[in-house]
Amino acid sequence: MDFELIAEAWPDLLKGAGLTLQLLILPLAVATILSVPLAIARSSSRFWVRIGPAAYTFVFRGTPLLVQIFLIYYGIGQFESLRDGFLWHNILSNAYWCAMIAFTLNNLAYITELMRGGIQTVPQGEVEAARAYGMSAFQTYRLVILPRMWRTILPAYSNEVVFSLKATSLASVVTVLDLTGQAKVYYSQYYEPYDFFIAAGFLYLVMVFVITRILKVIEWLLGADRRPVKHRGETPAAADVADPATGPAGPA
Amino acid sequence: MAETTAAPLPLEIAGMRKRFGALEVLKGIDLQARKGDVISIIGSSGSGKSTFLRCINLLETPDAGEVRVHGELIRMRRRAGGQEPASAAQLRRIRTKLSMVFQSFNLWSHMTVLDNVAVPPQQVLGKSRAEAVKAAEALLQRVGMYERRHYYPSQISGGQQQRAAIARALAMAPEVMLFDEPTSALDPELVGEVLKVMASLAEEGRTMLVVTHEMGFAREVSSQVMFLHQGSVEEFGPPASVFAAPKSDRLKQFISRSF
Amino acid sequence: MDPFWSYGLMIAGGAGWTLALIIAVIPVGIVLGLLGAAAKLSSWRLLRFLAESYTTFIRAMPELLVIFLVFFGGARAFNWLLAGIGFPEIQIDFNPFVAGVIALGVVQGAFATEVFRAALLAVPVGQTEAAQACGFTRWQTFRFVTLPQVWRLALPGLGNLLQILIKDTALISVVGLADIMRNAQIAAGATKQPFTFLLLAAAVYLLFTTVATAVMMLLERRANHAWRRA
Amino acid sequence: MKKSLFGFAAASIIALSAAAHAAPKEVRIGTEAAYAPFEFVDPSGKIVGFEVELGDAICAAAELKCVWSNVPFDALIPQLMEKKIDGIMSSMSITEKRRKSIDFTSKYFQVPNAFVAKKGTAIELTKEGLKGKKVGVQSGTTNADYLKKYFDGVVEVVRYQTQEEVNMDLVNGRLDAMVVDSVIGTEWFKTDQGKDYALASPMLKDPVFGEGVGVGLRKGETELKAAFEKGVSKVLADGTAQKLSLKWFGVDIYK
Repeated sequence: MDFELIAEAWPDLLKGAGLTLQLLILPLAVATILSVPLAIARSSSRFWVRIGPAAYTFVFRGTPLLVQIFLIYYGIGQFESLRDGFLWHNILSNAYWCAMIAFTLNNLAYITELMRGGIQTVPQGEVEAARAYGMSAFQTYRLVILPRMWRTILPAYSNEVVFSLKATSLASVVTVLDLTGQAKVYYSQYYEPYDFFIAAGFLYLVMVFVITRILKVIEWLLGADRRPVKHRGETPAAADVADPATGPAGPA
Repeated sequence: MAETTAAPLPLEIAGMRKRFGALEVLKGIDLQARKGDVISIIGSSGSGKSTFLRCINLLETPDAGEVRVHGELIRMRRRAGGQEPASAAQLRRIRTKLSMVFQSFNLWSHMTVLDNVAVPPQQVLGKSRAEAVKAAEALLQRVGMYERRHYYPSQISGGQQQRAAIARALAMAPEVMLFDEPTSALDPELVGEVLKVMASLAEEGRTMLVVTHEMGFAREVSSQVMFLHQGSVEEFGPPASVFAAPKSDRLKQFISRSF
Repeated sequence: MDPFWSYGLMIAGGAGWTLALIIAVIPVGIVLGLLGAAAKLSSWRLLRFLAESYTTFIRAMPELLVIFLVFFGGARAFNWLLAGIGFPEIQIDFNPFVAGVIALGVVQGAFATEVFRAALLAVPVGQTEAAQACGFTRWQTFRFVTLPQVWRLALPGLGNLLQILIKDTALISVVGLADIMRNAQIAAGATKQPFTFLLLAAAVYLLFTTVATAVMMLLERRANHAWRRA
Repeated sequence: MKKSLFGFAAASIIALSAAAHAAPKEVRIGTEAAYAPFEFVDPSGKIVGFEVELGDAICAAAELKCVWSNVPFDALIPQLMEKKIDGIMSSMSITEKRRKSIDFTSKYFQVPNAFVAKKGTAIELTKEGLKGKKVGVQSGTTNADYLKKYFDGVVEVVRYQTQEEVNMDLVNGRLDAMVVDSVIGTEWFKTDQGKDYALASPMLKDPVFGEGVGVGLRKGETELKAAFEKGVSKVLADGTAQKLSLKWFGVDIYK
């Protein structure tokens, strides 16, 4: 490995890594938000409600992301009417935004299925309790189903984030100079395969490490309900220490 | 029993029917609960007693029948193959007056005991957080769960969970409390603590409907006992008469097996 | 011939390469996965460390980067390695296909390691103890008791990996394999109808993944035979 | 047991790939066949084009059996160095930079490069004239080197895997211009896709573009180089090259 070459490329690689993070975070955030209604529709008992999201996830999970990016970047150019429009001039003419759109649509399909699985594992009894206490459907989702779902899917969601990070490298194929794109540019100047690709790989490794750590912390914070009790460091007031068995004294 | 009072009854049920496929589970049941009544619903498994209870607050939709809570009829409308609640808003409002305690507790496992009790009044009845928490703490004290209020359901015993669930039901200040076999999922040594709480509620004059296998509770605490058999009311009356002088053979048989 | 049909045929021809790639990668991934799982569960610390590093690095690297490394740098590394162990005359031709098999095989192997490891751990200890009590040797225990159960437990995970593999093959087009994707790009460039031909490519991939799902379901049903009630 | 399994796996990989090395007389020529009309893939999947026919003629004259394989442009030199291919004929210009890694025969054609843009656009070859323009090039070409050398930080250089992708994006309106082989340009103007485009600058003259296109070879392979030199001079001398130029371009690029 030639460290002088790597040093030369390093600032550009870091710039690429910054772009990679943008390509990860924005699509992930948008897809996660949109996944909630889609997953709820996907788990509906009504055929006509669930068929749309089901078809969507089937197609987007069943085809390579590369095809999706190409369809959005080059494919849409086939429609000349579109090429004169507002959308084209402001968004679609830009490779960066095309990649963003492709990643969002792709993430949306995977996260929707993930959430559907999470929604299905929420115990029926807890949902029933929410209904029995007069909660509306919206309240039931907001207070019971979605928080439960999040706790269930977080480990799988972390995996999805890592997959998504790796998938951002495909942006390089449509001229975006993300981390992989920068490594490729330097490679085609110097024809040194190891230096740039391994340096880029190292940066990906660091990003994966940091992201999984952050998600682990979130998982831990949300997992309080499944951990055995530790002493909570509060001394109950004397009045509270009524013996739980005889506390609410009543005739038996 | 059919005594007329000026004030509307907390709960009135007339002609409730329910079938699952070919099986007719409820064959037209009537029930009137006066204020302070503690009605135990007993019967062998499959007699329809749990279904009856779940039909009252429409967790199951009955095929026919009327439910009135404090005189207000839950409006239903016809739909293909049965009926459905006509107004979701009305149903939600009435459900707040019929708090249910479940066999498997159904505490929300991602909330602390305190939140389980405080969140429904806050969200459904629109109370302020401070008010809801204060009320919840008092109720938890009442059921002996105050010092466990920051625990999560998975961290406490079944008996404690059920007592917390009862506090949750009380927090809605309900007109009638529905208990669906509240002790059946508990280890025998934990049954007592829950029954004790329920007995104290009865003492306070709460109106309660209790589906139960605990014959001791039915005999000593309840004011009325309803014996269901294959979806029909076989006998109804004060425990003294039902248990001491059962009229039907089936009830005699049931009692002999239960004690 | 109408260009739509001739280029359509070309994409269908590319499907042959895609299929060949899938079929060639599967055994590489499974063998690497079994070796990796064995290493992770071995009592030898060095082996555990190596397997751990392998899965950590590869699972964090974008597939595209692995493909670039193998395609652009694999031959040099391999030839150096072979010369080092005394076979300077062997030359490995890293054409896009071979590079694809190695790159995707290494990626699949890393994920398969986790699948097999979890499956091996999920076989109840009582089962092997029972086999040993019957006088089975360790190999017999592995062959007749552990392996059939690992297979059943690993199948759903392997099914997921197959889906990933099918979609990852499209990446090999970037280094020039004339697969579905590459031919679709050629057709797109030559005809001014990129949308049409890329959509066609998407449809072929969807067919592949759907058939793979069906096959895995069939295999799972067969593997679960003994666990179903008659 | 583990050892033998690994041995088996390693052996099968080698068997899978080492086979092609037996016959030495066969010469594997790498080309990037997305560069019509020099080299491209026809619908039947065959690699065809001016340079392919010329290359076949060169090989015939050199008494070599040439086999064409389609390799991404920026992978050609590494593949040659790693012996995956034995020669490059892919409109690759002879430049000082490339000479550091590989060897070349003398040139068998030379085509000047130029900017291409929508008809009626004139590109001023100054920093002011090009400021902020998006210019597409194929990755790893001398066109990319040219832009980097003179207009780094002035134009936005967008690098593509293939020339076809550059063409597509110019039509799609994502680019203001591209820098390309003038013949590629003029041939493309004849197609339906490129009919609204024209050369937008004078022919670019600069050392970065090199000394014309030659056969790229590994350093030190003197025998093979001599054979190719013979082939190149023969097709240039006997008029084959000019004939092919007329056939493919309608003009004689050797004039």
